[in-house]
Amino acid sequence: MKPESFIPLLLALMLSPLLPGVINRTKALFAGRRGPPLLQIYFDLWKLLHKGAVYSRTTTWIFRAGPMLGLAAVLTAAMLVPLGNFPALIAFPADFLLFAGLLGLMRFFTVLAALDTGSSFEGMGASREVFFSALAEPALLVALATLARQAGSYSLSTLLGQVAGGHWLHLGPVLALVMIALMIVLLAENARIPVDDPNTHLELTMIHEVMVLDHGGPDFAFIVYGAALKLWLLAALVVGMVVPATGAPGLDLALVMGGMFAVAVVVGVVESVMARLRLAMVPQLLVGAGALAAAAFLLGLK
Amino acid sequence: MGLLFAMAILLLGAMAVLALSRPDRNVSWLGAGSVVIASVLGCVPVIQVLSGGSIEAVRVPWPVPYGEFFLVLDPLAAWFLFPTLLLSALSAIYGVGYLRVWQGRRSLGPVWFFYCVLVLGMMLVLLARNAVLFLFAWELMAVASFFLVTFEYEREAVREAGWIYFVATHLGTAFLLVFFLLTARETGSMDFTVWAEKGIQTRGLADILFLLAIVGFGTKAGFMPFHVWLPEAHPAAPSHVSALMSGVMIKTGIYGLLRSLTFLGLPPLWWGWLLIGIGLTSGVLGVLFALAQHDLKRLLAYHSVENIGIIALGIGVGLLGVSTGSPVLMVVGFGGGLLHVLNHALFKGLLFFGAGAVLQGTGTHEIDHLGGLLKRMPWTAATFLIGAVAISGLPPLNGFVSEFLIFLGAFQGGATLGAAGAVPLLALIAGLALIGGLAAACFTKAFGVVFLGEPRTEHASHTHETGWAMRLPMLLLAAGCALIGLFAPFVVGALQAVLENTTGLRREVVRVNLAAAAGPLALVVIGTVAFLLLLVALFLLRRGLLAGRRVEQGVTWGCGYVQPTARMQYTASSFVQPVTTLFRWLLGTHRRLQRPEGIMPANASLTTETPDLCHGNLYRPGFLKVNWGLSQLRRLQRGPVQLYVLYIAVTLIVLLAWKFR
Amino acid sequence: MILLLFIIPALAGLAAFALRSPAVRRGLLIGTALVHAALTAICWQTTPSPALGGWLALDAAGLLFLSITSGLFLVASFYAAGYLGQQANKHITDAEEGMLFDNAPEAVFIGCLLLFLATMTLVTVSQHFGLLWVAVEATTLASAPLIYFHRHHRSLEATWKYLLVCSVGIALALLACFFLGVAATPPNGEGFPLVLSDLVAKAQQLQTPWLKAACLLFFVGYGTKMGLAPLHTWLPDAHSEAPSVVSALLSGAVLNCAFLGLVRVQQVCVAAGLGAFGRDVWLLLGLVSLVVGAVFIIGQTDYKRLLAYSSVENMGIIALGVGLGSAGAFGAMLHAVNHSLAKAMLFLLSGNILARYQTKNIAQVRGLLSAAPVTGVLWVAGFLAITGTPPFGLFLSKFTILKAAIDGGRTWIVVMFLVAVGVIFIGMTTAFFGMAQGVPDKGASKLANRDRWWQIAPPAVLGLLVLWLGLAIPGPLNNVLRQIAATLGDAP
Amino acid sequence: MNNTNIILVLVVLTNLKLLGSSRLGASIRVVAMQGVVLGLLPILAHTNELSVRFAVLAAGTIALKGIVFPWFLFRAVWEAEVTREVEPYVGYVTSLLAGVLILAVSFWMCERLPMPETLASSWLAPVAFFSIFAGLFLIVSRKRAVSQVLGFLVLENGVYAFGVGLAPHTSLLVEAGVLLDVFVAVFVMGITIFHINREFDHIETNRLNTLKD
Repeated sequence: MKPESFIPLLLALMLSPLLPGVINRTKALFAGRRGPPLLQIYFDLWKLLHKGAVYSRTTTWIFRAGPMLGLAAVLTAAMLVPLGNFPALIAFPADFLLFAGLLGLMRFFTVLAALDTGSSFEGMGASREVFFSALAEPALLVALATLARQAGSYSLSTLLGQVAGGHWLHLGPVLALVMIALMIVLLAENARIPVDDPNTHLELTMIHEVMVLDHGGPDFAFIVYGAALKLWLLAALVVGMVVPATGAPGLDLALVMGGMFAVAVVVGVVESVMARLRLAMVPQLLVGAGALAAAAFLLGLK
Repeated sequence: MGLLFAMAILLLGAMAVLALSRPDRNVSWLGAGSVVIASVLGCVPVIQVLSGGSIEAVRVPWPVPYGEFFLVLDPLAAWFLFPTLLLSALSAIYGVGYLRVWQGRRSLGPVWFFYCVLVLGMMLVLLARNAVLFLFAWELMAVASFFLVTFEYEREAVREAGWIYFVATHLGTAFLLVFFLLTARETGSMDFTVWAEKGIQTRGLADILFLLAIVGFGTKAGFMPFHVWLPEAHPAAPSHVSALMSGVMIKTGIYGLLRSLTFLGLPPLWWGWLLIGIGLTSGVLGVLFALAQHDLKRLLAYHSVENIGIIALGIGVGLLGVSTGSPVLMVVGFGGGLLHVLNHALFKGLLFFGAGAVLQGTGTHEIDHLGGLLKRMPWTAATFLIGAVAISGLPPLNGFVSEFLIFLGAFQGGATLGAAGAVPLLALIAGLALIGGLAAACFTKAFGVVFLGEPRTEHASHTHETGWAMRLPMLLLAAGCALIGLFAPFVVGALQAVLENTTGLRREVVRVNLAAAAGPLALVVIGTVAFLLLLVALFLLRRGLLAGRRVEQGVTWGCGYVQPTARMQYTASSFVQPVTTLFRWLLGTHRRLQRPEGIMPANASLTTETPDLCHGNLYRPGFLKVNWGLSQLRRLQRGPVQLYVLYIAVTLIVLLAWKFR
Repeated sequence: MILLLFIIPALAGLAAFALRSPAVRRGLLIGTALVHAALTAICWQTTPSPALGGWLALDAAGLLFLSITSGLFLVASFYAAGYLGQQANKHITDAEEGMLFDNAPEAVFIGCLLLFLATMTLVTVSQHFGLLWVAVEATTLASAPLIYFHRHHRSLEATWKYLLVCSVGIALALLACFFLGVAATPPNGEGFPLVLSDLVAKAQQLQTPWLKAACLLFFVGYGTKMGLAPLHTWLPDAHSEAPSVVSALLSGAVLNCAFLGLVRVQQVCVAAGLGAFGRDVWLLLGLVSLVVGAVFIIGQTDYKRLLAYSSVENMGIIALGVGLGSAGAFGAMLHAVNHSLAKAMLFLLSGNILARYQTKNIAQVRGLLSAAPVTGVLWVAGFLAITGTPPFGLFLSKFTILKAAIDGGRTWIVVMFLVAVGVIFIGMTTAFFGMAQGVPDKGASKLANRDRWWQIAPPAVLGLLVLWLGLAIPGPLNNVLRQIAATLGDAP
Repeated sequence: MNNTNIILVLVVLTNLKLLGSSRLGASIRVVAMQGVVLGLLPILAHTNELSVRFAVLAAGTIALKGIVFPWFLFRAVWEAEVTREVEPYVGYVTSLLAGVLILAVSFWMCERLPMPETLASSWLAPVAFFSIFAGLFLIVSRKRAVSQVLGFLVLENGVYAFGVGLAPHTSLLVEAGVLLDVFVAVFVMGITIFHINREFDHIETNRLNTLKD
């Protein structure tokens, strides 16, 4: 376990709340507003952690455990994801399966916590969440399968690095397709436009936000932080595909961070220029992502 | 040989239960006791063999044509025997509690008699090495389970279900008859060991035999489209029987398939494709139909179809490995499939137990009538939750481990094989991912609607936790699910013997490849441990933060609506509505909608039901057509005696014309 | 010894006509049955010496069918005694149409029953084809009054059809005997008697054309009596209208007697090198019977007719077995034994059900298991037995026959066999479980007097026998079956 | 042209007559006559080896087929006071033509059988077949129970004629048995007819078909 393999984890823990800030800033820019400060999420977290809590009488321990389980899962997932060519803390063949599994676990309990309130709105959100992520799952794994075949290795830490180095030259189209697929998955998994609108004000149209309506205080802090981490990790996957290893650690780090924020900006741009899709259209988008990844795989067969 | 003792005990137990059976006498403990003792006795040799001990065999002449009482306990059989014995014992204990409500209303002798016979039949099926003995046991198993399914035969639905099950399994056996007899003709023996030695040399015949085995064993296992009996029979049966049937009995079909693969020589590529195709069909359709169900046990039944599909995927990967000569695929594929057999036995048993507890507490299967049970049945809820996480293939429980192996195989094959192997494996990856996601959706629905929120009807509001006889088996199975998750590498190591036995690879090769698969799992376990530690840490953190602050109770935020009622909660049907609408073309869900009318709408209702695809569109019409065709022929027996004498004359003339030259 | 086997029941039967007191008569019935069974048992120990210059002798086949007949009759006689006690001369309202009718005098019934036994015995022991014919025809005549025990128009109709159809058929068999006689007279030399052993010994000298003609006529003749489709037409009517105990004997014993006749013919054919010729006919008739059985069992509304058609089906299976050569013949013989036991059991039970529910309509019989537990359980067991489900004997015999078919590479026969058997299984499942399970209507439970021992014991005994044959086949029986099979397959 | 053939010709003629005759009474008489003729057959057929056996056989045959059965059937008809019509499905002329056809077929069929010279006449087999099929035809084509018994008798006669034709090889016991059986058969049928008549007030078997599927 090399020391630099702690870097991804630490960066994730520290900087992940920054990404939403960047996204919001970008959107504000497009909208011609000043927008919230970059560190807004940190402030929110701080405030929430110092609050008490209100629980519905309907709820049970599931409701209270949900946020903890979710956060624990995503934190564990953070140990599996490399950052650029800084390997992850835990790396082994097909570790992305555990990664996907942990995200699934997080979702599972968030959804249960939502259902625990007995509110029909949260039920609605939960239903959409599980359904869309069920469609996003194949896209993610097929994309990774394509990368694995190209890189000939099955561990995130190695395969992303190898893909980033070299393969782009002779496999440009394939990797482009994979990357688009991953981006769509990222948007869907993190409840961003065009799949979900994080700052709408009508519960009926929300997915992620409506699920956590009843949470408050430290629980909600866990949720917010978990969401930020999740965004960070998926962004790290995308970035890892493109940022090559230069050999100079400092430069690498700079590149990677740049990449991360670039992704955040892209998300922000997308959110500014696109409207949210009709819910009925979302499945087509996600299946489309899967199709792109599969096409990439087949093209890569040669 | 402990297993012989075990069988003897089962037989005695069956007889004793039947002899002592009275409507007013409780024979449950006698029946359950004999099953438990038998299982304990049986487990000893099983574990010995699995841990690389010597293979045991018994040969006694059996005075029936072509028959011989020939039993062998080899690792493959042992691997299937272990869950069988385990779940049989636990279901028996559970049954004692479950059947208590029938005490006095109905003589419990028969149900325990058939329970013992069923267990006996399953043991014989797994041990038999003589075709006649195997078929004998196979049918014994079917008959016993049929009578268990129709335990509540006063209800029309139960009779219908039992009928469908009995016919389906019997027709499946017809294919097995042909399969065995053709093999016997080819090898000139009725002896599995001889079959395995000689193998089928002629290619075409082997293909036919393979298809016969797929249909024959697939009917029992529940491959789409031969699964029709499962969603009927499991809800009809008493829950401990559903658990046993769904948990282990249908696995005898998988066992049979694996066993027959050892007779059929080198498989061509398309066998693997076929199995992967079947696996994907069963998996995806199974979970989709499960999503559309409102009946808890029917939902679980469809999940059995799904999990059988996952097992088939594993076997398919293994077969691809055999035909492409890649030991790693063989080991990981077969290994994943076999491990999933064990895992599914655990969590499906657990879930059916939970469903039974709910049924007994509330008196209904209808998911949409339930809700808020977690407060009233904390134990059941907790164990059911564990089962739900496990069956959704999520870490850190056992379901994840076996699916991990299958995925691993798929990824490695997908990365190394040529198109012929890689493309099906890609389909497998996408399919298995989809299955996992939908399964999670299905069980968030099941657990969420049944155990969380507020009670939707009276059924749910007056209920109670179950007694210990029913609680204990659930706890043990839940523990099992967790332990396999935590000790995955060791469990995988235990596959060593059975994999040598199945793949016929050398010990060393198997060991190396297993180690290659166990390595990642070890790190998975480390991840799991990290996860648990983090969980504890967060728990402490949260407690610390909330300590001494205001923690209030309120009502759920109704988004401004002032008077929420329990009936406004999201129901199971509404929860899955996005899926059912997307797959409407496949599910063919019937909706009966009564729109609210007028300014003061009095009553409005929406009911949906999703009948089985094959049963509704394939089998029933087919049977009706056949029946109609035959009814046309019944004119022959019209009555007048002149006609009958005419038949004689005609027959005479025909025979003379045909044969008299 | 052999003569005793035949004469005792004959005399007892004649005596029964004369006897006055019913009690004595029934005693006589059971006593005779016991004695007959005992004699048969002795025959297993020591093969009796031939009588009438070898016309009467007991070979393996004869012994097998004699034992079936004797055993069934013994069991049935108990049932019959109890049955008659219940039916004792009173007006009976008819189940179907509700009109009153009387039964035939009991003396006639018992007398004919005993004569029936005598004639069947004669069939099993006679080695001379002429005598065999006489005996077979005699069984028809002796059983006709039994079928007409209930004196109402349906049973009358059944009797008439039975008489006419069987007599016509058997008349053809007589011609066949004469043809055999011609075949047995070589153009040059002097002819020899129609005794089986001689025919088999001198089979090579038989004149083929005449033998073939005789063979075909025999098939039509005895086939009618055996109930092979399309000659089976009398069977469902007779079985459904006769008292259940008689139906049991008809299905369990008479059909076998006719079958024995055909077995004799096949033995001669095989000896004469015409084995294949005969087997083709066996196969054809067997398949037709299977199909007819399937056609009429699906959607059958009358459970006694259902059982009757199942007899047609099983006779078809047996015919198939013989048609498949030596290995199949073994299965066929085993199947004959099993089928007799199972079918007799079921018919006796159908008697119980009829007595309780007063209807033969399947749809109107519900909840047997609740209304009459023992009968219900036996009824279900009988169903499992007759459909060839383990652990009952018919599974083994069907399996053996199927194996013979597959080893012979007879693909189409295998397919048709399995399809027909599958259809029949579906039909029977619906019928039987519809009757056994469910909730009994008030009528059945109102007269829910418990079944008497004579209603329970006989079928139970038969059921246990079938079960035993399913778990293990006793050595002596096995030897007998092998001997018969050897005479039916071409010498290798 | 030996005297066996004369008898056989007579048998053929009687059969044809039977096929063509419309009255029950007449038909019964014809059958009776056929019986007597057959009774003579053993004696005439085996003139060279006359023996007591044949005498007995002849006597028995004539007694039964010539006297007892007809008397019996007459009673049946008389008891059932119904029209004396045969009431055929198939018209008389057609029946006659069919008869001729059957005769032709029988002869053609027996071409294939090598006739042993022990057989009294080479016509024996064809005539036997003819009677048999004629009998079957009668049973199938007539409505009355009595006509069916008649048909059965004709069929029986055909078989019997053949049997007697090769008497040396069959034996008295068998023939006795045969006669006995036939006797009982007709007897039982007669009784049944009485009952049918009592139950239904008619003896048209085409109306007894309540038993069917």
